[in-house]
Amino acid sequence: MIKRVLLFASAKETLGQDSVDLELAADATVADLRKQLVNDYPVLNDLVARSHIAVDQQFALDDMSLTDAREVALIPPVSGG
Amino acid sequence: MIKRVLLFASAKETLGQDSVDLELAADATVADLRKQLVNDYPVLNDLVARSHIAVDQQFALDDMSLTDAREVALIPPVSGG
Amino acid sequence: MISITDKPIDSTAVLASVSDPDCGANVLFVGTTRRMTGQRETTRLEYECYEAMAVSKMESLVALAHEQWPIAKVSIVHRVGVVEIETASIAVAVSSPHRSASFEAASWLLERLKQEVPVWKREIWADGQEEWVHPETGGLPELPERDPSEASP
Amino acid sequence: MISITDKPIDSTAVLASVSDPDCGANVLFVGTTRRMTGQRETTRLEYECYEAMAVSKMESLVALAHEQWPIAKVSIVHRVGVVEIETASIAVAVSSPHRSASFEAASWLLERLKQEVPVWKREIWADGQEEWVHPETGGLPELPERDPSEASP
Repeated sequence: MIKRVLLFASAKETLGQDSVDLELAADATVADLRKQLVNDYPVLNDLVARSHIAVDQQFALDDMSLTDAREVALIPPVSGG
Repeated sequence: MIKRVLLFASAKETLGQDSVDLELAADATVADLRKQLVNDYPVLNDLVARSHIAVDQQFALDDMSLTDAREVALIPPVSGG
Repeated sequence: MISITDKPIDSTAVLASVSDPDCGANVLFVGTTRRMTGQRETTRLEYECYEAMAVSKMESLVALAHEQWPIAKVSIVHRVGVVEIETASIAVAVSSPHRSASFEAASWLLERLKQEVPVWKREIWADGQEEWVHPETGGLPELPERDPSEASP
Repeated sequence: MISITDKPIDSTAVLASVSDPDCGANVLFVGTTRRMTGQRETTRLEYECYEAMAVSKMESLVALAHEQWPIAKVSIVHRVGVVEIETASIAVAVSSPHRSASFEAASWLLERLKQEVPVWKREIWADGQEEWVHPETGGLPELPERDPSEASP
């Protein structure tokens, strides 16, 4: 399956785009998505390790399945306020 | 000496005036003033017991001399804010 | 800005008065007349103060706050006279580089102000009763001067 | 009122939005762009957010605050885009019958918001450097969902 991952802040700036599409197995989990993201975009390696993955606007645990995920986002450490 | 005592809140309301003049000995202290105030205005007995005396706009201890006091006030428990 | 006023408090101006380019945190507290106290309804409050001493006491408290927290600016405005429901009787604003100092200092200032600044409120109840509020203190409260935390500013 | 805006924040309106006749305490926090961080000067900040999730997270935090404190109304407005020095990037307002709840809830909301609401700032320094701020967390931070204090609202 193809999953689009929304990018923000330095991830968006580094890649020059606000999302990337990843090719994942049909039963892929959040952990698999992390691996694929770093594999396809090695420049994000350090940032991904420090980031959360949000699935449908909720922080997701690494073992969560992405099969039913509608919206996936990479959430680097936040700095609002 | 005559010392004027400024009154506020329920003390002012009870006596219907915003100050009273007390006749005190030349070496009178805050404690003497309390006694004279209650003596002259027994209706203030309970309130005076619960009030501070301010001398020149500072809370004063009972043993403080009033000889040099320029402004004396009865400060019932406050309720600002 | 430390003042007593018989006009409506402009809380926007109070907040603006502590603005500072080197502060990222601005805390404003606005105390308003509350309608219900338990099941009892208030119609309005009326405040009176011993103005010279109130201003002097507020200045002392502000000086003490500056000793305790890295804050930049503090403003306190207290209203006197009639204060209707949902209307401000007091506004306290504090600015600081980081937010914990502003929150702590503002909270502390309110606490101390309510204990020792000579301002009194008269409560006018909806049931027709009226009374000056002189909180029970279990006898004469300890003099602030005896409090070791109150050093001379 | 919970919102993200690219316009200047009207903090007076944010405070007014929590006004309530049964509340005597109104706390407003306004976070502004600070010029100096130690000896280093900031020219401006630029904020970006993941809006749908940011709003959802703020709503969750407000629900959690209501569970923890007897507060009446809460408003949060976060600005995105360029925020100049001494200009507001966030306003949080809380009302409650008594003041400790408003102070505590507002302070707690800021704390949590800075940890888990997806908003990011880009710091433009006076020395010409620019950088997205991604605070060091010593590795992947614990997921908020694992925090037992975060019950479903």
